[in-house]
Amino acid sequence: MNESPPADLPNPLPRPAREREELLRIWATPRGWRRLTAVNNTVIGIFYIGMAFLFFILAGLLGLLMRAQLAAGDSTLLSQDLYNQLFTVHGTTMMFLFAVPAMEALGVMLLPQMLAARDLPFPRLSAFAIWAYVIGGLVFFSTIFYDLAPRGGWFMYPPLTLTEFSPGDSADFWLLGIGFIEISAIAGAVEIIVGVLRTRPPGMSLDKMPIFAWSMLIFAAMIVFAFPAVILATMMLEIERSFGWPFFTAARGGDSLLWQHLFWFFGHPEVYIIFLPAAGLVSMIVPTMARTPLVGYRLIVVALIATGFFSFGLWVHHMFTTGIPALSLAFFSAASMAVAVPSGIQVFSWIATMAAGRGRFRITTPSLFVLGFLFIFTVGGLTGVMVAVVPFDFQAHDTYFVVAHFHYVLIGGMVFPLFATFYYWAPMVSRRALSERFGRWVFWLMFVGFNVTFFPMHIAGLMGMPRRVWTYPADIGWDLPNLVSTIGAFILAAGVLLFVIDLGLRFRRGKGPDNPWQAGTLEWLPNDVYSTRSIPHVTSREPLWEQPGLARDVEQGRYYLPNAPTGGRETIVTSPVDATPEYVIRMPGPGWAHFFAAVFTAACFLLLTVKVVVPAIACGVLAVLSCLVWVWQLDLGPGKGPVPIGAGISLPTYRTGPTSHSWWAMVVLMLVAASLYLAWMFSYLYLWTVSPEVWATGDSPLLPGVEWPVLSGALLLAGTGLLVVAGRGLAWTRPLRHVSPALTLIASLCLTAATIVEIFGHWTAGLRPADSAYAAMVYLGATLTGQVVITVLIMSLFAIARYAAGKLDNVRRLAFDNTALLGWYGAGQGLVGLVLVHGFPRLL
Amino acid sequence: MARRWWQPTRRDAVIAALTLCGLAVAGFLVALSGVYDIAASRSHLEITRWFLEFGKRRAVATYSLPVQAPPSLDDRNLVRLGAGHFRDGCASCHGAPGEQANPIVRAMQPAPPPLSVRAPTWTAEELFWIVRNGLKYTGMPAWPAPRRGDEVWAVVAFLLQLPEMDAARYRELTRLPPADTPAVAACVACHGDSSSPPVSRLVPRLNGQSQRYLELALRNYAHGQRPSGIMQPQAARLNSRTIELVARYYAGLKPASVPPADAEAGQIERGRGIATGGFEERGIPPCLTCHGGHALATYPKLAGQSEAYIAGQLHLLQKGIRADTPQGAIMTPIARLLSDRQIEDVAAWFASVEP
Amino acid sequence: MPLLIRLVLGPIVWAAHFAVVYGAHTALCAIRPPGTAEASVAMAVGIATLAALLTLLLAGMTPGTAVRFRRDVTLLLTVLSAIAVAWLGITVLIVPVCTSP
Amino acid sequence: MNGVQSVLAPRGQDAERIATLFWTMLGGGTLIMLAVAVLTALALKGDSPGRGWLRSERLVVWVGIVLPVCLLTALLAWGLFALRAGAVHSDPDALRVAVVGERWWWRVIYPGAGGRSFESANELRIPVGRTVNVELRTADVIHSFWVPSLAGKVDMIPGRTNVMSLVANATGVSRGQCAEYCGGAHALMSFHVVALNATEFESWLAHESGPAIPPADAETRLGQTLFITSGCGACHTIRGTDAAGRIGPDLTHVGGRLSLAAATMSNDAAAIGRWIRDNQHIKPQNRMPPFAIFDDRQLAALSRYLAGLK
Repeated sequence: MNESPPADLPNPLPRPAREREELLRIWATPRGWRRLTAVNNTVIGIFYIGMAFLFFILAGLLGLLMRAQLAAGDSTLLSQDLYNQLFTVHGTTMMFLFAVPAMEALGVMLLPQMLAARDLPFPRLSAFAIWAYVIGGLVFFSTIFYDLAPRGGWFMYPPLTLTEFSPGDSADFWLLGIGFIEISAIAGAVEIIVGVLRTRPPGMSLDKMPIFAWSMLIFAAMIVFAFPAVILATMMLEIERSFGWPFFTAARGGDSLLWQHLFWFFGHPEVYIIFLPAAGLVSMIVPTMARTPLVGYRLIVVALIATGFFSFGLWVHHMFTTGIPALSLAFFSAASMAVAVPSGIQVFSWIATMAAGRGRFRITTPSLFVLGFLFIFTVGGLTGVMVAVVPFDFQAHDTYFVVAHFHYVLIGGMVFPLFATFYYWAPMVSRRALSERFGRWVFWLMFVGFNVTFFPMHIAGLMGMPRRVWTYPADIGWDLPNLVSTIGAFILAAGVLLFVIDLGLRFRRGKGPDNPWQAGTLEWLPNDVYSTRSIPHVTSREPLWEQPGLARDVEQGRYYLPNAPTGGRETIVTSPVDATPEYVIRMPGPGWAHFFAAVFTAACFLLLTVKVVVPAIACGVLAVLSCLVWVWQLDLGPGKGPVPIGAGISLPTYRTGPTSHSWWAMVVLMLVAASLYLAWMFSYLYLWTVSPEVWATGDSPLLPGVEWPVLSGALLLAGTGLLVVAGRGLAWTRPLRHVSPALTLIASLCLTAATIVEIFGHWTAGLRPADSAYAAMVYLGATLTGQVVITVLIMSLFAIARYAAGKLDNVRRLAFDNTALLGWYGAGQGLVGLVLVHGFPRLL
Repeated sequence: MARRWWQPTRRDAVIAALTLCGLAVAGFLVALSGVYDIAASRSHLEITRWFLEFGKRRAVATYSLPVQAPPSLDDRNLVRLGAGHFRDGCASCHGAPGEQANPIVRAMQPAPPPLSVRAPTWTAEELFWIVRNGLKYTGMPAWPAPRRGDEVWAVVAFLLQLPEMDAARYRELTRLPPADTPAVAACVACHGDSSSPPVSRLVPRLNGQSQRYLELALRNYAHGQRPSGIMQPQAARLNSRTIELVARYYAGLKPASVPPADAEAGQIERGRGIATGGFEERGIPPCLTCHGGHALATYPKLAGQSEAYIAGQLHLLQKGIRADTPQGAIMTPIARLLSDRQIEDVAAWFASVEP
Repeated sequence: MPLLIRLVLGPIVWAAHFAVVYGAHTALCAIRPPGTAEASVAMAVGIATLAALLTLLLAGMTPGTAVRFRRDVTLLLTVLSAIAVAWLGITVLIVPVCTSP
Repeated sequence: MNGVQSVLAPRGQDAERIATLFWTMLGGGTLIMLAVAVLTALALKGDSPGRGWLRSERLVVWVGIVLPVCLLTALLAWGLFALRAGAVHSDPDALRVAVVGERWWWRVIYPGAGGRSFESANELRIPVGRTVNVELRTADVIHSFWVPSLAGKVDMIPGRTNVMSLVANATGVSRGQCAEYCGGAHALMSFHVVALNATEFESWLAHESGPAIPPADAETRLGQTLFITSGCGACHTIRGTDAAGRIGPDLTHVGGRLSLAAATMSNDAAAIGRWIRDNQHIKPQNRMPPFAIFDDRQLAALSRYLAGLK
């Protein structure tokens, strides 16, 4: 921590004239209609947060309506049907359209500033995710106004949500809304993982990363493993609703509990996905207010990682009352205990940091929200341990006790830190800070309102009040706690309203005061649209405290990359552990293609939901075309050669293979696909344990002969081999080199054919997907592999087009390398699937 | 950068706005002066006529876009039902093959067109839209029961046959059979009597229904609680004495079934299962508990009724169109439990049994 | 990449142990006839727990890096994972196998 | 706190054990909360004597790791022992009753004499002190059977049969409610559990398994006729009459129950009349069609007939 800054700074003064103007021109935000094409993290990040906050307000208003209805027993203010829609949309919006996007938005906005990167590595991907989310989210929310909103609760348990019990389109709108958040969450995760690991400033090794970057890294990694489970579950539900494949229908070998397993395998980590970034934010604010480095930095990193893992062992926590064996419940109870420990570590690290400050801990509005968070979250954590004790959960499950518990955890653990964040980081993006005087009012109204609202719910729950009831008998003793809750809800809402007013009065886009809190991390360096003028060399966790003169030197351009040597947008890519500079990536600027890709993707899903098929397909094709136009503009090639960034270091501007950021992104995407496939394998084996009687056995006529999997496997292996040869072939001399793209195409056709053979084998054996849960799982597995190989096919056609256009050769070969990588993954997944689908029944 | 011709200046915008205001004022002054002649005794100016016709065509084309025709518009049951309504509701204004329109009507402006000539200028969907919604400023009324699209399609099915229809065929389709008493003549025209079956399988056979049920049905039709563009005008003409008379007449006739339709044996068997035992898994009660012989007199008996009528009514019930009467309110949620196939099955079984 | 995986080896062992124990319990109770699964489940859980604890002990003794931050993080994660594995293991001593709550 | 549906007013073995667990956890949790509050206050206060100890990683290791691990180990063990104690009792003397969740009411199936079971609805009567093993099934979506003052809840899941054991410690009425959201009128799906002493229970069971009381006067005879001719029997059973429908609740002894419509309204002739005519407003989306076809005289006759089926 006490290493001295390099004696000679990388770049000398004076800087050439017009260097800053050049940066301003390159990074300028488009004006007018072209503002829609903007991709810079500060611009779209604020838009992203704004949209997430809008959904918070909207869903909060629905909450107020529900509280109004429940203020007294036997009330008929709202109808039963409307109330059922309200709580469904409230929960769905808060979880999917507010909480996760708000945290991704903070990541998109804050991470590049904290890492002093010019932008995240895939700016258009962020923008695409945001637009898809905005359009899909608004459409989903508006269904509440047309009586079209889903009524199945945010957890959407089948069979209630199957067509038989939920006819019409309303349940499909839920699936639509969640589809968008799946897309944007995965896109965000790719962005954040690669961003945190590869775009840190030189010298910022893992142990010098701001805690927020650690928490976002864990956050994104958790998304990679948690979201695929819910993606698979929603696919299954939509397929069963549309085509009758019986995944969840007990009469044909399905099981409604499969949905619960998959949903909560996502849903429980989801709570920590929301909480960890918030905890990261608190770990940034507390040291600043205490004017001292965080006590127990290592312990907090451990706590974040441990939470990330242990939270995946909790999902049955939500299924304690479903009658699964007691010992299984005990496993999950034990894991619930394990996840409590890391939270304790963090709480006491913050208390220790508060005590460690040189002076007294500064009580500002952000500090108040942090302290409020500490109190509320501790209560929520303690009730969390209570409900983790299985017998008590038998009573508390699905009552208002649980409603109280998770609002303590989520509002305490996420919304209060978020408001602390608003007050703390507002000066970074607004010309004026938010009002401290208003801020105190906002805090106290929210803190008091929150506790008045949610504390009585513990009591109502213990008095026997179940969740999700639109009314209750007036003579059963629940009136008083409910009335108090309703009053509290309006106090809480008054606090939020006051915040909105403050925001309207004082928030103005622009450069605020430099470092008003005297914080130590890089986001408080002087910055502009291009982020910092030059990219600092970091030697400590709080560089602004430990490296005197850093702000001035950075602003004068004395550190790395003070200019734009390639003439476009770029930033430095460093190694993932030690952060040594590796190359300069050239990033795309504003563009329409990703915007239209988002619009057409949204339109495609929307039209499918209302079953307007032909225009939907047209939009889907347009979306794919937009994506192709978008990626065509990437991969700028090594044309600009190595460029100097200062200190005599010259970095290449092009990389392919395992050091390239696009390779990393592809690997993350493959992890997502692998999680999805693992979730499918779990489902296959799970349904077999539930209904072995519908499964094919070795001598069953429904199991295709061995020749089918052998043929399919041979095709997969052939595809794999051909891709290897095609990769070598790019290095061959001219006439022979033309074979390479042809081989790529043949390889992807082999993979496609392998999937077709697999499906056709089962079809000729007489198996139909709607017959039984076994059949449905078999066809779903092939469909999942089909998705991958179709993508490989499209990518290989794209690579061929690049080759024909002269944009693909042995050096400039990203398009091919990524195709091959996904091709190998697809072949591997296909082989694993063949072993399971054809091998497992033969073992029975 | 030079300004192109398509980039207007502020001056251009002001001129455009003033022009628009001037036109509006001029139009108002013309109306205020009252010089435009709206007498029906004279026809429109040719340009006005052309413009109105053009506007009408476009409006009908646009609004009929979402309309989807049922597959079987050449079904003779549909055509016969449409023919009966055409005779009573349309022919007096539009004329018919071998019949002139009423001379008073011919003095209307615009005059109701002869449909043998004009109907083929519209598509089936457009005809449906016109018959259901009527046309403003022409005297063409809307269908009295706007939710009964099924009835409107019957009229459309007839209109589609009209161009090729000669006077003899028209007379055959709309022949009024002799009735036992004049009071029931209008009813017998469609519903038949002891000697003749209903003119169409879409029209229920009334012989042997209870007097209470028939009276209730006629009152419900007359008051629009049971919506029907065909039955409401007929029932509204009857006073309580004639209602009783008609009801007693049909109640006194010996029950008779319609000629059997061709249904596959399995279908009838499945229908029997539902009608006698219900379908407990989906909460469907057995039909015969209420529609057999031992139930309240206000419940209809269904044995021997045609399959087309029963299925049609069940579909209406599913859509909630009959939910305004207490009886319909009971049946509506039950009908909604039935799948399309179950409706076919049950209807086929009832059509196959002797009353 | 391998370095990052080494960092979280402890929790990975925990996850593997959890998957094995939960999977074995569910599968054995589902397919074995009642009365015969108990012993095999208890044995499977016991063996898996001992194996996991042993792995964690070995992992704890060889942190695989001299960098203090990484070593500390690896060690503490191993300790927390060992506690979690032990908690999971003791359940089979108390709660009956394969029966409903 | 002392409601008929309260976790904190236990009247059954399981509920008592869980209440003890809860109060202990509440006490411990309160202490921990206070400790956190005090430590935070000390940390915020400029120069308190304990601040030096607070400011190091030692605090985190001892108070944030070691202490919680010890407490949680104890709590986990206790929870597991409580879980074992609450498992289904394989008591040979146990009464076996089946409860089937329907949208939005409860079908209750008792074992009758000679292995012939018979049905009731929306009310469970059990003997005090004897183990009752309740078989839980569903006819449609997921429901959850929950009587807070007797025991925790267990879900009813399509394709599965869950079993739970109830032991009532005292006679009296407890209220239960569906705890898993089941769509539509989920909020109005409650029931009563009446614990009787052994002799009362046996005589009640004998009466309940018998046929309905025949109508005694002209009005109730009219009521019975209306019940049959207006089709009620298509969905409801009244044993001893032609009404043998199995779609809705068995009404053989409906007049003897504590409530109507799954504990949504009181049980008397006037309420029955309102339910028949207006049930879609009383309990929206329930699956009984509204029967507004009766005049006042008919409705009174039908209601009195049903109310008299004690």
